[in-house]
Amino acid sequence: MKLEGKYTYKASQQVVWDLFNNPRCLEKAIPGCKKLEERGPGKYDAILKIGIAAVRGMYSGKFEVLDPEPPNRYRLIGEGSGTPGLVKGDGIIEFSQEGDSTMLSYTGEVQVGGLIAGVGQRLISGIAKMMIKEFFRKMKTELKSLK
Amino acid sequence: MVGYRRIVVKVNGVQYEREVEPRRLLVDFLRDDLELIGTHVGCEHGICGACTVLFNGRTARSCLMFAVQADGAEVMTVESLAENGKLHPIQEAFREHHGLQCGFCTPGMLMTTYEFLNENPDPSEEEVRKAISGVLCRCTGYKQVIDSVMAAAAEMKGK
Amino acid sequence: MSNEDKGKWVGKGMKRKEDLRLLIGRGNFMDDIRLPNMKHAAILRSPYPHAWIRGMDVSEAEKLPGVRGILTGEDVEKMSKPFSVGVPVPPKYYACAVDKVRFVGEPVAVVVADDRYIAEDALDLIKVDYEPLPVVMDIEEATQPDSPILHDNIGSNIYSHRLFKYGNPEKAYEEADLVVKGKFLFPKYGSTPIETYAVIASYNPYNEEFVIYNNYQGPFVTHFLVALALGIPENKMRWIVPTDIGGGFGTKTGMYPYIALIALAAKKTGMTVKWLEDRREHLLASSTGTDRVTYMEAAVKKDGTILALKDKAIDNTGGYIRPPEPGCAYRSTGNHTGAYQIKDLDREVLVVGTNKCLTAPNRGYTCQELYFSVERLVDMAATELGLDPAEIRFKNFIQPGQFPYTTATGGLYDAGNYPKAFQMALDIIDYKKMREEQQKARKESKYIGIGFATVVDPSVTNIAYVTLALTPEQRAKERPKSGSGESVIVKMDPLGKVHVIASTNPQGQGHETVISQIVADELGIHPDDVTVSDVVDTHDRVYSITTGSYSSRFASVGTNAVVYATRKVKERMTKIAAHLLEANPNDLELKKGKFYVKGSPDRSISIRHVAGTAHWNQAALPEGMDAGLYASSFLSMPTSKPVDDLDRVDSSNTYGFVAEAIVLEVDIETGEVKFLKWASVHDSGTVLNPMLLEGQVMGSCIHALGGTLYEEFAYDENGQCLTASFQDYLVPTAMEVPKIDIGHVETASPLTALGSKGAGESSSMSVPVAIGNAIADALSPLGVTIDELPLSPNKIWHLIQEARAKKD
Amino acid sequence: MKPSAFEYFTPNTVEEAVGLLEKYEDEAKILAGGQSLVPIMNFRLGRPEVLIDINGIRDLDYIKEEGDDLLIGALTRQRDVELSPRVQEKCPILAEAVSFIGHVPIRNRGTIGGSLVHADPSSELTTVICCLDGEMKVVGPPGDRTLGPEEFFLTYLTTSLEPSEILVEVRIPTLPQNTGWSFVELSRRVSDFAIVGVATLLFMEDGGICKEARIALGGVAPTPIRAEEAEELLAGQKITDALIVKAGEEAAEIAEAEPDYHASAEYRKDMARVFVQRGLREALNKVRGGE
Repeated sequence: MKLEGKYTYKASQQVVWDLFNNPRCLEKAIPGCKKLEERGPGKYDAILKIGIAAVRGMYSGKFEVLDPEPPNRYRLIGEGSGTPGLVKGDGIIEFSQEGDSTMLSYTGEVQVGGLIAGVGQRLISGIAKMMIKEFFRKMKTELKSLK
Repeated sequence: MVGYRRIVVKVNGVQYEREVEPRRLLVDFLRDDLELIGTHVGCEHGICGACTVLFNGRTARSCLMFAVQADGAEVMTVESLAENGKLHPIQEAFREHHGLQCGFCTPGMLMTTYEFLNENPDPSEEEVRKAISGVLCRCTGYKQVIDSVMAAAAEMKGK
Repeated sequence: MSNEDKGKWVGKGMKRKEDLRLLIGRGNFMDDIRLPNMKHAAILRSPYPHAWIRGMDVSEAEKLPGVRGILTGEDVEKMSKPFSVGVPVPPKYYACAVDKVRFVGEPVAVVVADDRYIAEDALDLIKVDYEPLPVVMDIEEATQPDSPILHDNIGSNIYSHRLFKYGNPEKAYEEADLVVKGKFLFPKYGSTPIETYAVIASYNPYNEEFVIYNNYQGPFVTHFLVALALGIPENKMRWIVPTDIGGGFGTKTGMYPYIALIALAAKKTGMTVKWLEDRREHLLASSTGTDRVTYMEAAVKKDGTILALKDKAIDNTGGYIRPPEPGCAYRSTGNHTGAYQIKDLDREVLVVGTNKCLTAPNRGYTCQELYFSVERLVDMAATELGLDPAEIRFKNFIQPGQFPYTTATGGLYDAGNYPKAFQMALDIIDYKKMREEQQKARKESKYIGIGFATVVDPSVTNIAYVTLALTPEQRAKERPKSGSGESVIVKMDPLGKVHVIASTNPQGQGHETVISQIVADELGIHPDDVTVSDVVDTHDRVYSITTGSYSSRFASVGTNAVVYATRKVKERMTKIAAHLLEANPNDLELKKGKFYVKGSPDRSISIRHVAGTAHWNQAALPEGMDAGLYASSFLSMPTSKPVDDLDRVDSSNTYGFVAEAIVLEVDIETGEVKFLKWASVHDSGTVLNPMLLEGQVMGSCIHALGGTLYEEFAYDENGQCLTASFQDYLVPTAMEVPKIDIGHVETASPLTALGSKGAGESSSMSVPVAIGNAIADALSPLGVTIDELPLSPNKIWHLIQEARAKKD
Repeated sequence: MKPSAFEYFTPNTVEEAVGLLEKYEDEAKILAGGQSLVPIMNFRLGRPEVLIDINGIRDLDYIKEEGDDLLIGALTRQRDVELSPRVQEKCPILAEAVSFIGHVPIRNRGTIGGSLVHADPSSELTTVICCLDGEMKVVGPPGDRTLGPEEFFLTYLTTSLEPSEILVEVRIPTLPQNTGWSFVELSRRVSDFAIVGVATLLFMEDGGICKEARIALGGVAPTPIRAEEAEELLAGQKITDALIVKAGEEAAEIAEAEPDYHASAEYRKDMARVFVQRGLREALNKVRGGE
C-alpha cells in the first residue's frame, strides 16, 4: 500500500535531521520497539513487540538509511518478520525548513505478508497508517526531550 | 498431567469426566476425546457453522470454545436427535426434502434448526433463510434445506 | 421386465439411502477414521510468493516433545520425482518446495507429531531463510519476455501454447457485415467444499507398500501420477476412500500432491500419518479454477447470423502446472461454439504461470470461462445490430432436427431441443412483460436488467482432450489416448438380494440411491433389496484412469455401467430359470420377483430360487455357466476417440443444455444487485431422480452465483493472498440465494442406456454470464459494460462512476 | 488452526479478575464470549500466555433499569440484549443494532462487553453506543471510572482500558417517546463486517421539529464517529428530504475511510453518504409512524 504524509516539527532542519538519525530517539518512537542496535552507519537491527488487540507478536527487523543527503532527504528501507507475518517498507523522507519549523514529508510503500495479510486484510491499511502516525507523533515528543 | 484441568461435562445426557489441556477446542474434545464424530469441523474460525452444537441449550460454535469452558455445562450434539431408532422430525424432513447432499454441514444445519424451531415454531420462509444463514453449504444451494426446515416446522407444530 | 415394473423407481424422487447415516452423525468421513498409532501432520507454508529457499533449520522443532519427525524439501527431492505433466517442457513440481517457493502457502516442510496442536507448535520453531524474488501476478504480463520467470528450466512463464483453425474463418470474415470484439477477464474462484482435503498414509518398508486413505474424487489419472512420483509400481500403492466425502466439485482432484507428501512423511517417520487440511491452508494452497483473459471476436451478418469466432485465451495455472492441467485450456474444445451453428474458428490458447495458488477443475471446469466470453459477445452483437438478445440466440441455435450434430471442433452433440428449452425459460420469466417493466422502471430511474445464457453442458470427458496440448506432429510420436469408461459389478446373493460394487466415488450426489433405483427397475425388485458400496479401494475395485466422480460422469457413463452389468446378471438369471423350467430363455418374462413362461402362468420360478441355485446347487446350472451370480460392466463410450489430425475431438460424450434467464435490479447508489426473477431450464436427458436433480441444479446455480458476485481468490500486487479466511472468501449463505424456477426439457441421449446426461455442473457454466449479461443490460443506459467478474457492489459502483466520468 | 498453549484462570469475582490482570498485565487476555478472540487464537495471530475466563462472574450478566437509563452487565450475551423486551421497548435501536452481529450462535456466546472492548471500527455495537452516548464503567486496581465513547474508543481495536482494568457495565439512555431511530448497514453478505454502519436518532418536538439529531458512523474511521456537522444541520429543523440529502453529504465529509479488498476508500466514503441518508429517512418514517 502507498503511504504519504507531512509533519511539521518546531526546530531547525538540522536539528530535525539529527533527530531522525538518532537511534535512541528512533528506538523510543518506533511503535513497539524494544531494542534498536546500530550495526553499521545507518544500519539498524530492531526487535519490535507489536500488539493490536489480541494480535501480538515479536518481530525482528532491519532498518537501513540509504542515499542520505543531509539535511534534506534520505531513503529508509526496513523489513521485519515475526509469527503474525512479514512487513517490508521503503520510503523517502524529505526535510525542508519553513520559517522556524521544519516540514517533513514522506512517501513510501508498505508491504504486509504472511498470515496477517491473508486473514487480516480488512484492517491492515488503517492500522499501518495509524502506526506511522504514531511514530511521527512520538518523534515530536522526542524532539521536546532533546531540547 | 501438568497444565491439564479436570472437567465434568454432560453430553447428550451422559456425564463425562476428563482431563483436558486448556487450549483444547471443544469440538476436538467432542470428536476425539468423546468419539462423538457427528459434529464436523469446517473452518475453525466460526464462519461455516458445521461444528454448531447446543451449549446449555443454545447454539454455539464448538470451534470457538475451549473444552475447559464446558466444565459443568450440558452439551447436545447431532447424535442426540434420533432416539430409539426413530429419526427426529427435523431429520425426517431433511430426508424427505433432500436437505442434504454430502452431509458435511448437516450436523450444523440440524442443530441450528433445532434451536430455531424451539424459539420460532411457526416461521416464515424468510425467517428460516435467516436462521440457517449461519451455516454454509456448498452442495444444495439451500433451497431444499429451507424446504426441509419449513416442513419440519409444519410437522412439529402438528404434533 | 413387464411394463408395470418399468420405470417404477427411476424417474421418481426416491428418498436417499445415504441420509440414514448422515443425518444421525454416523457418516464416515476422513476425519472420522482412527487408525492405530496414528500421528498428526502440520505443514509449514511459504509466506512469500516467490523466493529462493537458502536454508532451513529444523533442529529446534525436532527437539519439541511429541514431535516424531520432520520432512523437508530436501527429503522430498531425494525420495521422489517431480510430477509428470503433458506439456512440452514440464516444470519441476514436487509435493513440496525444493529450492524455491512460487506461491504463498506452498508447502516447505511437514512436521509429524503426537497431535495437531504440537505439530503446529513445532512449525513455529522451524527457521527458513528465504531470499525474496520479484513476482508476476498479472496473466498478460506473465507472457512477456521481461517478466520474472518462475521456472528457469522452461525459460518463460508459458506452460502451453497452441494455435487452432477449424473451417475457413478467413472466408467467413469476408462474408461478415460486422465484427464484434471484446476482452474478458474471468476471476479465480473455487469450490471450497466444507470438508477440506485429508490424507492418512502409512508405509510398510518390508513389502514397500503404501496404504493411503484420502477423500480424492477418484483414482483418476492421478493414482498413476503419484506412483510415478514416488517411484513405485501402482500396485504397491493402495488408495482407500471413505464412504462419505464432504463435497468435491472438482477441487478435490487437486489433492494428489498432498497424498504424495503425506506418504513421504509416513515413509520417513515410520508412522501412520494423518493430515487434515485446515481452512486457511485450503484457501491459500489447495486448488482453484483458472483465471483467464480472453480476447474474443465474432464475425456476424446483419441478420444476426454468427459466422465465425476468433479468440485468444490465456489461462493461469499459478506457480506450477499439474494434471489434469493444461486441461483448463482444452477441456471444452468440442463445445467451443456452444449452442450455435458456427462453422469457422480461429483459436489461440496459452496456459501461463504466475505466483498464485495452483489450479484444478472447479465445477464447470472452464466452461464458465468459455461461455462468459461467448455469451457476452452474443449479447454485444445483438446490441450492435439492434437485435433482441433472445432473437439472436434463436437465430443461431442448432435445430432439433440436426442431432446428432458434429461441431466444427469435433464435438458430437447427442440430442437436444435448444429452442424449446430457451422458450420455456422466456415463458417462466414472462419475457415480454419484463421488457415492458424494464422500460417503465427506467423512467423512474430504476435499473432493471434481463440476462440470458444458453449453453451446452458437456459431461463425461474423453481423456483424449488432454493431448490437445501437443501439436498433431508431437501427438503422432506418442501413443494415442482416449476413453471415459466406468466400472460396476453387480452380484446377487443366495437370497436374491443385490450388492452393487461401484467406484464412481460420489461426494454427495446420491449415487447409492440412484443405483438402487436403476437396479430395482431392471430386476423388478425393491430398492431396499439393493445394497451399494460406492467407494474406491484401488486394491479391490476394478478401475481405470478414467474412474471417479468428475465431469458429471455418473448420470451417463456410471448409469450405463449399472444398467449393463445388471442386465448381464438378469440374462444369466433368465438362462438359469429357463434351464430349471426347461423352457426357452426367450419365452421367459420377469414379473413381481418371478420368472414366468409366457402364456403359462403356472410355470414360474422365483428370483430367490434362481439365486439360491446359482450359489447352493451349482451342479444344476446350465452347462458351462460360471457358478454364483454376478456380472460386471466396464465400457467406455464408443464416441470417446482420440484427437484427430485436424485437432478435432469429441471432448465430452454427452451434451446437455442449459437456458438461464435472469431478471435483476441494480441499485446504482450502492452497486448492489437484487434478483427479481430467475428461470433455469435444463436438458439433462431423461430425469433419473427429480429431487436429486433439483439439488444438483440449485447447487450449481448458487456455486456460480458465488463466483459471479461474491467469491474470489484475491491477491495484492505483491503476491499476497488476501482471502485466506471465510471472512474474506465469501461463500454465499442462504440469505444471498434468490428464488429460482427450474424447468426441464428431456431429450433422451441415444448414447446412454437410460437416456440420461450429466447435470452436476450445468448452471455453474451459464450463471456467471447470465448475471453478467443482466447487469450489463440494466446499466446500459449509463454506458456501463461488463467484461469482468466478480461483480461486487464496490466494483459495480466504480464501473458506474467511471462511465459517468467518461460521459461528462 | 489450533491455538498455542496458555495458562487458564477462572475468577469468580471482578476483584479476582483485576488481580490476575495486575499480575500478568498484557500477557493476559480476558476471555468473555470469545467470538473474536478465539478465531484470532486459532489462526495463531494472537498467542496470549494467560487467559482469564470471566464467564464465571455471573453477576456481570444483567439488564436493568435505573432512572432513564438501561444498565447492562458486560457479560450479558448479545442475544439476550437483542431479545430483551425491556431493551426492545426502551431502546429498540440497541436491539436492532445487535441483531446485525454475526449469526445467532455467535450472539449466543458473544457479550456486550467483549464486543465493546474489542473496539472493531466496523462493530455495530460500538457504533450504536457512540450514537446513544452510552457510558462504559471500568474497574481497575485503584477503583472504577466511567468513560464516554470518545474517551473509551481510541483507535483500531484499541480502547483506553489500562492493562489491569476490566469493563463491567454499560449505561445506556433509554429513548424518549417521539424519537425516530434507525440502524442500517452495508455489508457484503448479511452478517459480514459492515462496510458502513449507521445509527441515527432523531429527537422530535411537537410540530415535527427535530430537537436534536444524532448520527454515528461505523467502518469509516479508526473508531465509530459522530457526524456532528450533519447533526447540527438537522437540529431545530423540520426535516425535509433536501435536508437529509445535505446531511448525508456532510456526514461523508468526515469519513476517513481506508480501503480494503471489499471496498475502496472512495466507495466507503460514498456509502457513508448513502447510508446516512437512508438511515435518516428510515428514522423519520418511524417517528412519523410511516413504516
